[in-house]
Amino acid sequence: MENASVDVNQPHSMGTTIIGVTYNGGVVLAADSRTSTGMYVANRASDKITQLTDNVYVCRSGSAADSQIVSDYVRYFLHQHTIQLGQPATVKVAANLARLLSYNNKDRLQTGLIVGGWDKYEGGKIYGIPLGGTVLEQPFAIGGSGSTYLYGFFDQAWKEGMTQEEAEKLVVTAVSLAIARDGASGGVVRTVTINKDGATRKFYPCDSLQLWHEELEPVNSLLDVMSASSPVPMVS
Amino acid sequence: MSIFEYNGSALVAMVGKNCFAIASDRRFGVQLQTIATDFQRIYKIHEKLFIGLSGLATDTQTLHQRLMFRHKLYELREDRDMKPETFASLVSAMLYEKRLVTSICSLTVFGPYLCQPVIAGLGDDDKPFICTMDSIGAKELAKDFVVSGTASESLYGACEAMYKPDMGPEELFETISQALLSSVDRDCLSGWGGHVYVVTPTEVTERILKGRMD
Amino acid sequence: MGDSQYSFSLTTFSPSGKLVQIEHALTAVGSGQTSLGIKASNGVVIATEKKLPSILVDEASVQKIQTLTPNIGVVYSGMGPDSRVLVRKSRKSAEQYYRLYKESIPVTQLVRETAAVMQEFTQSGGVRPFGVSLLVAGFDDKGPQLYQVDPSGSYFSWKASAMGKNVSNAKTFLEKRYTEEMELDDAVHTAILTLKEGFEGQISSKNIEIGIIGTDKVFRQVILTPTEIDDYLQEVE
Amino acid sequence: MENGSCNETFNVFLALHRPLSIHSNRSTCLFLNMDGVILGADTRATEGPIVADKNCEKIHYMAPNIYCCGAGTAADTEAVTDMVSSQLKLHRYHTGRESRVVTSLTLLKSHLFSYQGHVSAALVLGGVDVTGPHLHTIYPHGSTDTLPYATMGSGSLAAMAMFESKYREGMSKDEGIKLVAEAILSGVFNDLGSGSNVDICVITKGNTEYLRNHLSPNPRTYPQKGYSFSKKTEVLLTKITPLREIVQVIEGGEAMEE
Repeated sequence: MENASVDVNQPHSMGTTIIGVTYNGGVVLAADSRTSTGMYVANRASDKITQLTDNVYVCRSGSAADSQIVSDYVRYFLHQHTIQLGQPATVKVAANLARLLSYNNKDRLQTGLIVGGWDKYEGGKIYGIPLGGTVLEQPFAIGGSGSTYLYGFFDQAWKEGMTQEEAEKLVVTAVSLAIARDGASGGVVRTVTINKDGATRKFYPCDSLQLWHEELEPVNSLLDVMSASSPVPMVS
Repeated sequence: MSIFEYNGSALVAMVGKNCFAIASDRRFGVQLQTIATDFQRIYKIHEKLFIGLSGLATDTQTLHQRLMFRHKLYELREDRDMKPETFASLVSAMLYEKRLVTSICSLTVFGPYLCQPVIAGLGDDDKPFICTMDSIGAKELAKDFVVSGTASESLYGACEAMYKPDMGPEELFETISQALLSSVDRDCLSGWGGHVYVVTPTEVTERILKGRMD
Repeated sequence: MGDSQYSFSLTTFSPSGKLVQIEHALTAVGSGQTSLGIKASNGVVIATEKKLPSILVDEASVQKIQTLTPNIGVVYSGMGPDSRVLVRKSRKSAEQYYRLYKESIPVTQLVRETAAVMQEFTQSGGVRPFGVSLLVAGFDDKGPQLYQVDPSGSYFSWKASAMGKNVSNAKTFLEKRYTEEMELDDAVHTAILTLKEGFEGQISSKNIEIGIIGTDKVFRQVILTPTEIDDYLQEVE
Repeated sequence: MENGSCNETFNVFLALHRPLSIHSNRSTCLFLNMDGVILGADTRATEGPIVADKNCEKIHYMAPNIYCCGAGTAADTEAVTDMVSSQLKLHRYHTGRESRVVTSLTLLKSHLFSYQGHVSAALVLGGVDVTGPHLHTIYPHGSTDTLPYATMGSGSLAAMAMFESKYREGMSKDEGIKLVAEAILSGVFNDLGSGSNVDICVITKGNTEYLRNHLSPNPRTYPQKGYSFSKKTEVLLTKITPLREIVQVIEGGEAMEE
């Protein structure tokens, strides 16, 4: 096992692209679906958008084990909170719980989260919770290894007061851009849209995504690569 | 050098027809220095149950003492001898106990027993049972033979070639002795004679073998 | 029990040398519902009456006979809540034994462990003895076995025994009916007959519980369907 | 793993423990037409480069309706599955219901997470419960995945290649067994850490079939005649201890006085 690339004993982690954006009336969260151990894709269809309550979801990045346990705890606390309060928890409460866990255990956790949702008091909200346990209320948040490719894109493409359709189109475009450039992101695009009417999950298979510069058409058989016309797959 | 090779050892057990044999070398050394050539590595648990402990001698002796204690306690409490399978599970549980203590603490806590046991016994209906495990108690059951110690690699080879099923006590003794002696001849850290027990439903035969003394 | 405020034992000797708390516990058992067990040549049966405080209680929610391990079952007389504590502890120690030896716990060992817990509660600080007696039925390498364990922590092996409200009548009846050669089927029959002795009201499949273990070494609780118990009762008439 | 791709301390740790590493491909599961799960594993256990056991069992019992394939350090997979199966059993006694796969999953992942990857068990958990068939993978650090087919261990790449090319939704039981066996075989023949036989476990609603050594492509052979040793072993000392006969004491005649 000279090549550490397929060392299955490496921590299972999500080199990831995760995104949360607000639009007028709600939020959209999006993520790719690749989970890797070193260079091996351990799961090509994972779901990194996890439900916390009916109206709050979280996008997970970093160590899979850590992000799962944090979201499990946040979900548990939110359920308790919801019962005690007798009404749905706000997004801010969810983000603050996630922050507390991240902050109090920051030396043991390797996870960055984006909490997003809708509540009747503040409408759609996105909170970014990066590594150390800071919480940032943002109009849009991007995270994971793929996010480096997206900062400029978002500065240019994100607009105040988008419609739901515009927002959904934006995040799918963004994730597909990151998938194209980031080796640790890949697979399909999963989204959830949360607004006053509840949450709607959507799934965009890889063959439905737009092709970017020098990207190849998805093929079912490698033999098809040989007969592809353009762009030229391999120039010898 | 691995701490498992500090004292040197060779252990092997084989199954025959309604009988089994367990054999060890007799050397006790400290690295390359030979200290004693009449070292006892195989211990009797009860008449039809033996355990051989290879690895770091100090740990094998401690483990042996604890095992004798647990077995005596069991005998008093349950008024019966332990079945070989039961004893193997006990050894496995005692070894694994030490695994978790070490792995959670960042401080150096007493680690696992640095030894690899070989267990051989006759169970109910005089069915032979042999098994070995690693230092943290992963049981490995075999139908034919098991080996451990610094000479284990050569023992694997010798036993693979020499073993055949359903041997009688005499043939079993010859096979295990030849396998042991030829293997320890290729291991600097074990040898100096052999110690063989052949156990049948009616008697235990203990033999001291002559081997190379170099 | 350490430094607790209640670190003294509530069970202390009276000047006459008795442990009154234990005697009270036995009284609690004596006023409990009748349970009995019979060891047959090829198995054991344990049975108990299940009288509910009101007809409004759903009888399906009450289980007086419990399984401890696949081959050991138990029934109690006395205080139900106390029995559940013992059942939980016994199951746990049976499971610990199994994890250590990869072999199911012998009946005697489980009884000894359970009795040790009951004894501990007669000597520890801040606790009271259990208000139950147990009948433990099991089948292992040593054959069918029936044990009774009392609040003091003492235990005996029985050929047949009874406890609870009707203990003396039931024991007299069992002494009359018991034979060494009795087989499991006869034992079930005898168990039902014994329960019927001094049973207040009409006996039915809903107000008794039966557990058996035979040579297959699998303890089954309430194996008899209402119709089957009714059949046995029919034979009784 | 032992050869230098990890840091010094970790190397020492391994040398000390000499874990019998089970590196293998254990793989799985197809949500069958008939609503079931199929688990598979090879039967080789290794200790460094040595084959320590040619026919070990890597599909562990969790509950009557749940089984678990284990890769990684043999002692850990065995201990962790045994521990959880005992917890499940006590839980079944208390609830009087069939165990659920998610319960096992949560118990396993929380144990593994609390040891931060030091308990090196990589598991494929499969079973059928009241909510249907389930298949999960659990990594040593405590993360879990839920998939229609999954592989773990050193042979996982070879096995996954088979699944990726041949898996279809809604396969029948026989098709499923065939595919899982093929996936394991690809590990047996192409991965050095996997070998010997194929074990299969098929779990469907209300029924579990454990097919121990379903395939034996590498049967054990023994020499027919064996060796004849020209020179007998030289024995210095022989001691024969006759074992005490187990005498049945038949009571009769004079009774013992008390």
